[in-house]
Formats: sequence, structure tokens, C-alpha cells
Amino acid sequence: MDFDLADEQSLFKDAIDKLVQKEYGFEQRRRYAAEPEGWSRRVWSQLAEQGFLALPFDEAHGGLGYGPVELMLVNEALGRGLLLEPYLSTVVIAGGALRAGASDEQLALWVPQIAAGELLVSLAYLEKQSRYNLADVATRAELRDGEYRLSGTKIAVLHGDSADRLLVAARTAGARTDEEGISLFMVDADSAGLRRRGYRTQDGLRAADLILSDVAVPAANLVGRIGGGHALLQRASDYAIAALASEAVGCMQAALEMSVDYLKQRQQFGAPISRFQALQHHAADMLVEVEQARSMAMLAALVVDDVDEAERRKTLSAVKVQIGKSGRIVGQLAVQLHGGIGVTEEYAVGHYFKRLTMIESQFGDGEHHLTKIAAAGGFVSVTP
Amino acid sequence: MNFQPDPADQAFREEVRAFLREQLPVDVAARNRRGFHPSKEDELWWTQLLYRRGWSAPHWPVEYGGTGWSPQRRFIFEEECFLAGAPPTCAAGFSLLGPVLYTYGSDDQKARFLEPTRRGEIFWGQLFSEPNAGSDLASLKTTAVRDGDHYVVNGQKTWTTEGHYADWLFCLVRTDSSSKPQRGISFLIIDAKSPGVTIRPIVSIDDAHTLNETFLDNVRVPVANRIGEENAGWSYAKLLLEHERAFSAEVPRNKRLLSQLKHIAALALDGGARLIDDPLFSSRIAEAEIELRALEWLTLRALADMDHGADAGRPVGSVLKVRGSELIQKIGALIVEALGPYGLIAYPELDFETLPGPEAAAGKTADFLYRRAVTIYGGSNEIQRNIIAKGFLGL
Amino acid sequence: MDFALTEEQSMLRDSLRRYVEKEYAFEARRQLIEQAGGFRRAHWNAYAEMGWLGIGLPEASGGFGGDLSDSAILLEEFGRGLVVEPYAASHIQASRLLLHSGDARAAELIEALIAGSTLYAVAHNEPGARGRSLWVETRAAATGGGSRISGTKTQVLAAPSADRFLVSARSEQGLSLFLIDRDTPGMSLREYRLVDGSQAADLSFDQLLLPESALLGAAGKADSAIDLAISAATIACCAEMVGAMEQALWITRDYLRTRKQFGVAIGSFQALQHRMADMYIALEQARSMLYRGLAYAEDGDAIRRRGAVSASKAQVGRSAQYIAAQAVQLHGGIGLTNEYCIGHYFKRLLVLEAAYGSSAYHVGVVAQQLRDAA
Amino acid sequence: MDLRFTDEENAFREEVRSFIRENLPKPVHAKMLEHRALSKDEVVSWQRILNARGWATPSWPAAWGGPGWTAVQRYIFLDELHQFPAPEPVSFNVSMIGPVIGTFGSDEQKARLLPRIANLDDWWCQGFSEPGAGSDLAALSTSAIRHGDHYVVNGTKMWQGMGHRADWMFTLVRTDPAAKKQAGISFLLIDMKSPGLSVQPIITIDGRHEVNSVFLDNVRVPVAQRVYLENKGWDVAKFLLGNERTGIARIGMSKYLIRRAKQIAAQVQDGDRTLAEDAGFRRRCAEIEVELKALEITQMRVLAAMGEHAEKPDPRSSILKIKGVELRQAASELLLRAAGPLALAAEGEYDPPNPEDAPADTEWGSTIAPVYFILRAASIYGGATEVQKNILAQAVLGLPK
Repeated sequence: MDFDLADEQSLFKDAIDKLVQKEYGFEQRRRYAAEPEGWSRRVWSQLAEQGFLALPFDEAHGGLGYGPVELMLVNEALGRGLLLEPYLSTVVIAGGALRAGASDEQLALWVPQIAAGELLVSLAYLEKQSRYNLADVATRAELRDGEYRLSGTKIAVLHGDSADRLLVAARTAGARTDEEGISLFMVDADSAGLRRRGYRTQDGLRAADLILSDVAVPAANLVGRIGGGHALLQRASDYAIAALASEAVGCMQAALEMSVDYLKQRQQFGAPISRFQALQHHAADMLVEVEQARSMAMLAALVVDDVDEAERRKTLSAVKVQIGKSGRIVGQLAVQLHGGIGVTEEYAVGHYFKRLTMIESQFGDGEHHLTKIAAAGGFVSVTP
Repeated sequence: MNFQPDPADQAFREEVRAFLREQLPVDVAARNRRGFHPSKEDELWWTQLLYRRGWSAPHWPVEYGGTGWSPQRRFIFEEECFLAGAPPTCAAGFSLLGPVLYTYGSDDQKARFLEPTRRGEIFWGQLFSEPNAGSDLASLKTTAVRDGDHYVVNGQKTWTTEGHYADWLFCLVRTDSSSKPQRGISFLIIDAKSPGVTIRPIVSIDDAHTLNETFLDNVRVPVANRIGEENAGWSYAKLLLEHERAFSAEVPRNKRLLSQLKHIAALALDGGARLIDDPLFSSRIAEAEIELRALEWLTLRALADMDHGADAGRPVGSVLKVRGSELIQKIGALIVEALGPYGLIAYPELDFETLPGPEAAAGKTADFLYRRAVTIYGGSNEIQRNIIAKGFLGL
Repeated sequence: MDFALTEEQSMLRDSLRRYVEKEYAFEARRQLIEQAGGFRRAHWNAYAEMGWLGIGLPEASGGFGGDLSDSAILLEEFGRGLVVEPYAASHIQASRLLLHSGDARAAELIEALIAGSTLYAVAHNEPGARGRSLWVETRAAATGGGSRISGTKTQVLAAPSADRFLVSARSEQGLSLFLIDRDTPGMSLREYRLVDGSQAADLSFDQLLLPESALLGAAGKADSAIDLAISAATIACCAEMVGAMEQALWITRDYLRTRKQFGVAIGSFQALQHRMADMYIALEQARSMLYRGLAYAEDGDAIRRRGAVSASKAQVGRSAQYIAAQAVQLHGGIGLTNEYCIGHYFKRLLVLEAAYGSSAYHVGVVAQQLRDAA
Repeated sequence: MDLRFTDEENAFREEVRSFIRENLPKPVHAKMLEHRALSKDEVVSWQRILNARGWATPSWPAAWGGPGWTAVQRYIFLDELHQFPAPEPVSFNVSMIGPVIGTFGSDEQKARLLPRIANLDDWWCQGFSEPGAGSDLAALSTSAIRHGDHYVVNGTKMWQGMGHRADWMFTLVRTDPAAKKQAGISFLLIDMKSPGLSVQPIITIDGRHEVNSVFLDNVRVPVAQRVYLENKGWDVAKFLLGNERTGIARIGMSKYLIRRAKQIAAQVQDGDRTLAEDAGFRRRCAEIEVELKALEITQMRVLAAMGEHAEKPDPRSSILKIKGVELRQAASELLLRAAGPLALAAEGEYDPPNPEDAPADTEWGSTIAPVYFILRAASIYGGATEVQKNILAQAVLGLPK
């Protein structure tokens, strides 16, 4: 085990940190949010140019072949900068599903486009009733005349409004909550019969709801085994949890630093408020949470590619629980320590708080994962 | 960064396990796992046994009989011993006195004390705290006045863990009261049999005797028993307090408690069912487990820093102390709750078998009560938060 | 609504406080626990003489009338003074069992109870109950004229000193209560001490044959008496806890005002002040729920009563856990010693928190009721 | 000791409840149910409905034209409004400036202003906080310099709730810069249309515009618009800060939030059953509800004690503030958790011009996260939780200052 950055990793981290620092001041972010797509194409091209979009994909398919640790470093930086760009949706989540299930031909076709920043893909898996159950898919796909026809509704598709393609989970067999019988299809965003409505999300990012009415998809755009999509959704969820964990750590670290700076600079009763011991202890508690969360983000990077599926899933559930808990404490305390300005849109700390809040409700909240761990018997073995 | 564990460490873990399987008698293990305080005999006997394998002072430098293990291996060793139920070794001697002695002691002092300690022939007691100097250690009042080639020591010390086992004591005394509180403190070692030394038990809330207070009444201590320079003792003691911070989350203890919790929850009746089958109770166990996982990883990160001799740049020791101690108390409370009616019985150490309840019940609540101390000693959690806030965050 | 004590209640409180401060001063209490196993009959007789055993019981049976709120005044004082003598477990519980038993001898039995001439132990709790008020696996079978009972009762408080036992057992007809004398052959007691120094025992019965006269009230009809008795005892226990935690709070406050570190009283440290503020909030929340519990503890509507009792115990228990833990923490090392009182508050509150179901159990009851109501 | 409401009190509750049911305009109720913002007209018309009934100024004595209710009645009234939920009477008018005028105002000020305050003919906002003075209110630096029969006021005030709707602002200004902190402060009423006064919105993290900054640039204020004595404004401020805070615990609001969380939980699927059937969710509800019950009784106890020594605010009301906020925040977390991914969309983003065009109705969830977000402010304003704990520690527990 080695917790120090290797030289190459350091370069990598420096590069992404520099990019975020240069391009993602709070004012700049506000401007990007006002752009038509709600994020910056220019920043996206820079991410592409520096190779960040190619990061996790195999070299054979046109990627860079880096592992989860490097992805962790990138996502932490993105969290620090509260990036609005579709990195999570395209590279991590859709990219994760593709890495897990797409054929070599498909990957060879799509990865270079993703890497170049030319192709945005969003995974459309969530439906209004599905909550955190990946197997709950009512959207149907039927094979007719050599094509699949998709009908159904999807909600909260991250960056679904600017995506060029949507990776849609649809049922080719089975009942609504069966794990078997879900298939993934790469659907062109401008397909006939596909309507989408984009909206800003609570954390300032973008999402879309989709209605698919008999949308035609060529058989070649089936990703993975027919009916075997659930496993790919799970892999996408694994990658998403690991990425959200490191993104959350970035948010928390930034929120902590801002709060500490604020405490030192804000004067009240004739002295900096950092003098008040109760506030000092709030800051100390935040730090404790950040470190616990950081440990778990690292653990996520270790297990996200673990072949032992039960262990992997259980551990990632633990990661998500800790991230949610730490994120809640750090976000809430950061706002509290800032007082009034903490609840204004004009000040960055509230935005970290909102992002951390939304991370909690993506890919299962703490309670959901806690129940899963308990049902799986936990980690420590039993002895008298 | 590479988070894959080292296979060589894994092999080392197996080696330790095999050693424990062969050497640790079942009854000794059972006694220690129960949660009652260990006996002096068990501690010294186990130290002697480890000594024969060369493992009694793993973290000392090799030249003084240490093992040369990496911090990670020391952690593995400690965890395996603890989980198996091995008795502890004298913490005051190995973790506190040893490092001061081999760092600041004279050659003669090293020769007199290091080897016998390692052999399990000397039990040490620590005399730092005083009734009116808890977290504010530097305000200590015990005096040592020079009288020829002796110091005459007067004062009162408290919280001497296992002091009634001690053959020798080490003590912080004030040798110069005119200077700042931190200066003017010296570090003495005192024969526990010296005239004027009185060790009095403090019965703790688990109804057990492991703590003591020590009265020093005109105790004559040869100047040769002073470690290092006169009036420089504070810097030696500070070194101790910062020592071993990567171990301060007590991950092994937390693991053992959790595993016992699960065992008890599986035995405990809850109406007609087992408590562990209650989804809410098992979720609470899961919560504690997640906390433990995060702590274990934070510990691994801290060990890696130690290994590199690097300062983590973070107050990791404080974070580990705060969270590790809180977790011990949280799991302890879950154990008492899981035991239900048997969590309330005062099981005596000697004939608990005659009382109702599962065998696993004995000692658990006593341990829970005693572990109220973990958020208080070694720098209370409030002090740790001050360290984080002031020392690290710069508030 | 009126939360103030009447003049009579205030006088009762004052005389109780004087008694407890004298008889249960730290050293006296230590001796009581170490030498007398936590119980002295002389104390009990004194309670009887002072009329404290008649509080809240019907005048017709020699009591002084009033209700559980009056008993709560006594119990709060007992809690404050760490009295481990089994007033709630024995007196409150047994008096309600007798009162609601429907037995023709009830008035006479209560009279003896108020006079202090009979000390009861209630042998109802069983290992799997964990708060479930009607969880009984002890069996009773009718024999010609009498009953035969088999089973185990756990943590029967006051058992080592009791003259008589009130034992619950289940037969085909339902739950019944039996009145068993201490010297009944065939009953075995395993005595022990709890962590707070109070005395208890496990009782086991193996085909114990009881005469017809041992049955209290009608066979199979004891459910409601038991449920009422446990409700009253649970709230009584809450009152003791509130007294104990309030006292622990003020002891801690005084300690913070006198203990100096780094040259100042540690009570001037803001983080510790806020901790004390949190303890105080917890205390007031607990007291509120004690009052609410008192309003419903003897309510005839079982569903409403159980819900209110559980909500009270849940809140009081959680507050107690917090206050007890922080009281020890704020005292530092001295809080861990048996020589100082605060650790004893911790242990007493630990025992009371578990009695009649932990706060976790009672939150579960409230949750279940919320669900049933939905 | 009697812990139950009297029959009269219960009857009063019924009366209030049915009045609200019959008189609150349906569209306002619908908006309140979904936590949507109300227009100025909606607030004004509701207050006038209450005022017509004599209920717009619950805390006012009969002498000022108030209903002269007991503390328990006031509590019941607010509790019913919160639970229904219906808007409270605008607190800047009826709980703040009204009592100030009633207590400190001249007879002329009373006669002229009180009826207009009650009827919301003038909408008032508060100008106390400044960028450099939050919890340390007395550190304010806005100056008012006397020029004949006018003050010339300069400075910046922050956090005017609904300042953009207000006609008048009551404010604290420094009239004697040489005096010590609390001395030298006066209490002025300022017309929001005064030349030199400008309002700038502050958007809060729920995306809404409710608070503002007000800039005062040589604003001339007639001396007649000063309340009470010059340089004695701090007495007025202290009165306001220590003023009765019935209903500060906002228990009814927590109840409403929990009720909505349960309603949503009963609709949303969680695995193979609804979330309402999840043991963990039910338990969390129960935990909050138990605490809330306790707080309700604590509230009653504070009210009962108020009856005895009405002149002094009970320091225990800090408990009501701390715990009340904590429980509202907890209830909003529960609500957010119930909505899960359905709370993702931002409010106002999902308002398709043609409802037919909406692909799916995630829209209902969009007002939930903002409730959770903005409730973070509740532990900051009106005496931050930390400040309340200082009060408890020092005033109640007697720990050193």
C-alpha cells in the first residue's frame, strides 16, 4: 500500500488542479452556468485536450488506460471547483457502463469521440417510480424489423439535455423489477419520437426528463448482452459512487478551508470569531469528517474494480454511507459557521452545501446503503 | 498512490497468526477477550514468551532489541495479538519509558533497564498526572529537591495505570520552580519499593482496581536515576505524548468489540426472534462498521506516513483519537444494549459462571464502564479538538 | 394547564429531600450497598411511618389518595439521591397489580403493603421481553384445585429482601398472577447485584405446585393489570431518571465552576458551556415528557397509554444517556472513580435506561403506533 | 399539576381551525402546501381577512386593538396556522414594530400607525443587521446626523426580510459616535421611498428573493420619525430582542413537514414496497415526533411560567429556539430523504408553458430541497444557536461569562 502520489500521478494532479484553479473561480462558474447549455464548452475542450476525458478508457480503444486512483484525483479537483461540465455523466457513468459492456468495435468507435470531447453520453436509467432500485425499469424495447423500438419515460438524466446520445435502460423481457431482462441501448438524441426537457438541478447542474415514443434504435446499438443490462447499470453505479465520493471530498475540503478562512477574518465583539471555542470545535469536527470521508474515497478507489462482487458492492455501500454522513455534517456546519452569507447564492459555500446534498440522493442515500450492508452481514466476522 | 495491500505483509500476518495459534493458551485468550483487566502474571508471562521470539518490543530500534518492522507490520502484529486475545505487555514500559530511555538515557541506564524490560522482568508505572494537573500537565507540583547525590521527592501523582503492579516508576518532577511551567521539569525513575512511596488503589466505576494514586513522601532518588538533563524533562514527556499517534484509534480493540457485538446480538433474544435479525439493530451495527472501516483506512494512511518518517501535514493523531475513542464507546453501548437484562448484572471476575446470562456477557458492561475513560485520557477529546482547531486549522 | 406544585406537594418534596440527603449521603449510601446489598428494611419501615408508601394509593386501603404525579415527586428525590431501594420496581408495580387484580383480598393486601409489613417483588420480566410488557413464557397449568408453574424470571428487583412474590405465568386461558411466599419450597433464587449496586435475582420454577389461594384475581385475566402496573412503573422510572439527571447536571455545573485548568475555571471554556447547554436542553425535554407521561400513565385507553408511556421513556432515556455520558466526560478522570458520585449517576442511569425497555425499544413502539394509525 | 388543555382552550383551537379552513383562499393554501412563494397581494389579503376577524395581531393587548389573548391562546393560534399551513400575520408588522410603537411610541404615533400596521396598509421591514454587525448588533455603524428637524442617514443595512415589498423600515442608527457601543443608538422609522434609499436583492440558496440589502445615502429622516429618546434606541432594541417569542419553536411547522414527508413516503416506491413501510424511515419519523412532543410540553411549561412572571422573558425560551430549529431542520431532512431523486430539479425550472409538453411530473419535488436549504438559516438568524447556548450556559446554568 502506498498513499503517496507517484511522479506521474503528481503531474496529473497538478494539471487538473491548475485547470480548475484557472478556469473555475466562483465568478467564472457563474458565467458558465449562464451559457446556453449551463456549462462551458471551452472548459470541456480543455479537459479533452489534456486527456482527462480519455482517462479511464483502455488504450486499445483510444483511451489512456488509467486506473481508479487517477480518476479519484480528477474528481476531487472537480469537486473543489464545483464543475458544471458533464464529466460524471459522460466519462464516469455512461463511460463506466460502456467499459463494462460495450463490444470492442463499439468502444473503438465511441471512445475516441468521447476523448475528443465530441460525444456526450448520458445514462438514462432512472424512472419516476424506481428510486434507488436499478432493476426497476418499466421502459420497454421491442425488436421489430431488425430494429429495437423503445417506449417509456426517464427522469433525472444527468446532463441529458446536452447529451448527443443517451444510453437508455429498457426492458426486453421480464416484469418491471426483474434484474434479468433489462438491456442498454445507445440512442441518438435527435431520434424521432424522443422528446426531452432539460432543467437546472438544485445544485446548479443540468438534467433532463425523456419521453420515448416508439424510438427506433439499430440493433448494432445494443450495448452488452440482451437482457443483461442490470449488471452494466451496477457497474455504472459502482463507478459513480467512487467518483461521487472523491468529488464530495473535494467539496468538503473546499468548504472546510473557506470556513476556516472566514472564521479568521470575520470580526465580532471586537475580535475574530475564530476566537470562540465552540466555533473552533465545529471546525475541528468538520476536519474529522473530511478525513474520514477521504479515507473512504480511497477505499472506493481500491475496491471499485475488485472482482469479488459481494465485497465490492458492500464496500461501496459503506463508502456512500460515510460520504453522505460526512457531507451532511460538513455542509451544514460550513453554512452555520458562515452565518447569513452562508445562505446566499452570492457566496460559494452555499453551493458546496447544495452539491453535497444532491450527492447524497444519487445512487442511493445513506439509509438505503446501510440497509444493504446490514442485510449482507457487515464486514467484521463474528467471534465470542 | 496504490492501495493494493503488499502480499509480503499478508504473509507476515499469517506468520503472526501461526505463532499465536501455537503459543497462546485457550484459557489465557478467553480471559483477555472477556474484558476484565489483565493480571500482572499474564502480562509478564506473555512478554517473556514474546521475548524468546524477539518480538517483545517491536517498535524499539533494532539496536535495542526491536524488530525493525515497518509501522504497517507493527500494526498487523498488534491487531492479530489483540484479536486473538493475547495479554497486553506493560504499555508504560514499552511505549512510554522505553523510547525516552533509549533516546535520552545514559549508557548505564540503558544497560540497567532496557533488556530486563524487554525480558518481562520489570513492570513500569507512569507518574505524570497530578490531582490538579489533568490536561494542563505542565502545571505539575511534585517537587524534587537536590540533596547531595540524591533528589528528595515530595508530591502526589494520580491515574497510575497498573501502578500496583509496578516494580519501577518513572516520574515528572519539578526541579526548578522559578522558571516557566514547562521548564524546570525533570524526568526521574524511582524504585517502587523506595521508602516514602505509597501506592493507593483507585477503584474505578467498573468496580475494578487498575488505577492508582501515588504519594511521594520524602522519597530519596539517586541523581543517577534522572534521565537526560535536569529541567529538560518536559521535552522528553512531550515526545511521548506525540508518540504512536497512528495507533491511537485502537482499531484492533474496535474490531474485537464489533465482533463480540455481533456474536451477542446473534445470541440475544428479542421477543421470539434474535436481535441481530432486527433490521434496525443490524443497521446500527452496520453504521459502526462503516465508521470503523473509515478509521482503519485513516490508520493505514497514518502508518504509511510514519513509514516515510513524513509528517502527514494533518493532525491525524487527533482525528484518530477522537473518532476511535468515540467508536469504542458507541460499540460498547450497543453491546450493553444487546445484552439486555444481562448487560446490567455486575459479574464478578472470579465466579461469573454461577450467574445468569450467556458466557459472553461477563466483563462486557464492566469494560463499557471503564472505557468511559478513552475520551478523557491521553489528551481528552476536547483537547484534541483544540489541537485540531488551533494547531492545524490555525484558529 | 398547570405545572406548578401544590403547597402540599412542595412540603412533601422538602421533607423527602431532607431525608434522602441525610440517609443517602455518599458514605452512607456506599455502606448501604456494600453491607446491606442496597436495601435496609429499616428504611422501608421509615418510609411506611412517614406515609410515603401510601402516596398515590386509594384512601379506602389506607393510602393518601392522589395519583402517580404525587409518587413522581418522591421518585424524583430518590433519583436525585441515587436511592436504589426498589420503590418503583417493587412498590409502584406491586400496588398497581394488587389494585387492578380484581381480587377480593386486594384492599387488605394493599393495606399491608402501605404499612410496610409486606415487601413485594414482582417476578414478571423474562429474558426475551426487553420491554414487551406482556411477554411471558413461564407456563401455568391447572391441577386439581391449584396450579403448577414452570419457567424463569430474570432480574427480579427486590427479590433478595422480599416477603412475597407476584409471579406472572401463562396458561391456556391467558396470563395469570400468583402470589407466592418467600419460603415456598421448590422455588429457587439466584441472587446478584446490578451495576448500580441494586439487588436482584433470577427465579426459576420447575413444576412448582401452588394452592388455589395463590392465584390473584381471575385466571387468565391479568393482562390489563400487568400492563397498567408496567405503565406506572415505567413512568415512575422516568421520574427517577429525571431526578438523577438533574442532579448530575448541577453537580457537573458546580465542578466546572470550581475546577481550574490553565489558570481559569474550566466552566469558562465555551465548548464546555455549550455542552452544558445541550445537557440542559436534554433535561428539560426529558422533564416535559415525564409530565406528559404522568398525564397518561393511568389512562384507561391502553393504546393511548402505551403510546404516551413509550414516548416518555424514549425521550427520557435518550436524554439520560446523553447527560450521563457528558457528566462523566466533563468531570474527566475523577468521573471514572467509585470514590466520586458522578460515576454512580452514570451507572444508575444505565440501569434505569434499560429497565422496562430501552429508549431504542420505545422509539420502536412509537414508530409502530404511528404506522398503525396511518 | 394539570397537563391537558382546558375545554375552553380546546374550543378555541376548534374555532381557529374552522376559521382558517373556511377563510384561507384555496390558491394560497395550495401554494403553502407545496412550499411555494406567495405574492404580496396574497399575503396582504389574508392578513386583512384575519384583521377583519380581529386576529391579525395575536400578541397585542386589547388597548392597542389586539384580541388580548392569553399566551396559550396565542400559541394555539400560531400552531394552527403552521399546521394547516396558513401564512402567519407579517411578523415585522405585528410582532415587531407594532409592539414597539405600542410601548414606546407617542400617542400620536400609536393612533396613526397601529391600525395601519395591523391591516398591513403599510408593510414594514427591519433594518438592524449590517455587513459588519451580525450577532454583535451593537457594533452597527450606520450614522444619523442631526440637521435641524431632520437626521441625515448614511450606511448599509442587510437582511431586510421582504424589504422589496416594504413601505417602511424601522432601523437602528448611531446618533452619537462618541458614545460607547450601546449608548448613542437611536430607533428611526424610514420611508422606503425616501430619496437616497435603494434596495438590492440578496438571493438565498433556495433560489428565492426574500431578503435584501438597503443602502442609505444621505437619506433625510424627519426627527418626528424617531421612536423614543435620542441615543436610547438600544432600549427599544433590547425590548424587541427580548420580546415574547410565542411560537418561536414553530412546532406546527415541524408537524406539517413531517406530515408531508409521510405523505410522500406513502407514494414513493422503495424496493418492493413503499417507503412508508420501511422500518428505518418509520423509526426516524418516530424519533423526531417524540422530540417534538417533548418540545410541545416544554413550550407549554414556558407559557405557564410566562403567566406567572410576564414581565421578564424566560431564558428557557432559548430551548424553544434551539430545539425548534433543530427539529424543523430534521423534519426537512426527512422530507428531502423521502423525495430522494425526485427532489433533484431546481424550482421554477420546470414550468413548461404548456403542461401537455411536460414529459414527466418530477416538478412537484422541486420545492422540497429549497425548504431544506433555507432552513439552515433558521439556526443563524434571530439569535444563532451558538448565541442561544451562551444564554443557557450563562443565564440559566450560571457558568462564567
